[in-house]
Amino acid sequence: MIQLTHNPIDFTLLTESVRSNQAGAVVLFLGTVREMTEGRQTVALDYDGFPEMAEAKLRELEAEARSRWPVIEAGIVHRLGHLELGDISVAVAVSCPHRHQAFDAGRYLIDRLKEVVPIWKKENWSDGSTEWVHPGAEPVKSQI
Amino acid sequence: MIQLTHNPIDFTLLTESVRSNQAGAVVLFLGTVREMTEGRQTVALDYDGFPEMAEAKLRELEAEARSRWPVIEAGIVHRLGHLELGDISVAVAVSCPHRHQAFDAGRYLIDRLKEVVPIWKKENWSDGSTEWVHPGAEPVKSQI
Amino acid sequence: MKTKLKLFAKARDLVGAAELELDLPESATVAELRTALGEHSPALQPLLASLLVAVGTDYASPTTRIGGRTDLAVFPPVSGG
Amino acid sequence: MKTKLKLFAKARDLVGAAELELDLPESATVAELRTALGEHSPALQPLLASLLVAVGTDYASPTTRIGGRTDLAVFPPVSGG
Repeated sequence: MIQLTHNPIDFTLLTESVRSNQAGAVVLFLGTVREMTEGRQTVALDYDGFPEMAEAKLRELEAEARSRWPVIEAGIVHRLGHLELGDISVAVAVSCPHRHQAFDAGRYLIDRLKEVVPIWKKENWSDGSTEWVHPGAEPVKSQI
Repeated sequence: MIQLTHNPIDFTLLTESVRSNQAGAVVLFLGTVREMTEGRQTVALDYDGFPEMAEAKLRELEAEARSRWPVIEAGIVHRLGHLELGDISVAVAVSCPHRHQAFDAGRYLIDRLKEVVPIWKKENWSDGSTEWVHPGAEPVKSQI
Repeated sequence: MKTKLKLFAKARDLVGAAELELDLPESATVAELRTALGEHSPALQPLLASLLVAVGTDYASPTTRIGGRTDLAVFPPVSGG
Repeated sequence: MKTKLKLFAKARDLVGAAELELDLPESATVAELRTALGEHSPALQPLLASLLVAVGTDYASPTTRIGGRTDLAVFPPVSGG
């Protein structure tokens, strides 16, 4: 299951979709909206994405993981739009015969997702300002 | 949530129990009953445990994980009794501010669980034989 | 040649548009697109060096010819997850 | 002294009982318990070297005195997960 959605992520459904009699291990990763980042308080996040390319890249990442580990099933769902504190922004689920494979493949998928999948988040800080998060780009605060 | 249970494990409940606004990452690990092990076919597993000590050791493991990573919440549930193919035997959930902490803490908990928690599984092979799994002990097949 | 591109995230906000049309030679590469973007929208200057360019659903390489294409996308470093 | 212990998994099956009472000197350690177990239940011999001993809810160390205790447990290497 590769999906971008504006609705809350159903991690139970995603996890069930990767379970298999061939797998001894399932790893689920959830990214959730954290309140504090380096001493600053977030009240919400807005996620923007380039859906066609994001889905294509997620499929490539699944293929990469399958080429490296004996993945039985894998699924990635990323949410877009306005998220409140504690909401799930991304869910990655993977099943493998053995646990270290599942941990490695799951970590690989979320690490690579953060590097290559065209999705961006905008911080809504508690002081009322907003700020796109663009790692490595010169910080320019915008008030929108 | 530290628990031994004879009932099916509700991983949704466990995962929800570790979610927090202070966490940016949740990792859930599920151990599930795999059909094939080194070419042999399993039809079911029976888990035996020493409940008082197992629960004490699980609490110690949670404390160990908390001393090594900034764990927000952690939970471990292990099932005992008769499990069919695909059933969940163990669930470990952990939340941390950042994802690599959650992956490392989750992997540590399941790795250590397999080393020190007094729970044992008995294979029910497809040829009708049964066999306790005791890593490192001399293999003696029993027909029970 | 007419070259069409989508903009995302802060690049879209700074330009003030989700899509843009530039006139580029057919042989234009990412470097020339960057220059043209900076001239068209000076507000993009601080972001220019870090902007990524996609052709279709793939990242463009420095030698990819992009002049005249209509399936380009330009955006700053990603931050999903 | 009367020393009581629980047995689990294959150790329980080989002994044919979930609990056992042995007579051990107060100074007895894990090594002496092993010997006494092997004498009491010869079927345990193949497993004897790998058996683990717990006192209460903690693993016994080689020097833990276990004679006379009633909260012992003896079991083969664990395989949960």
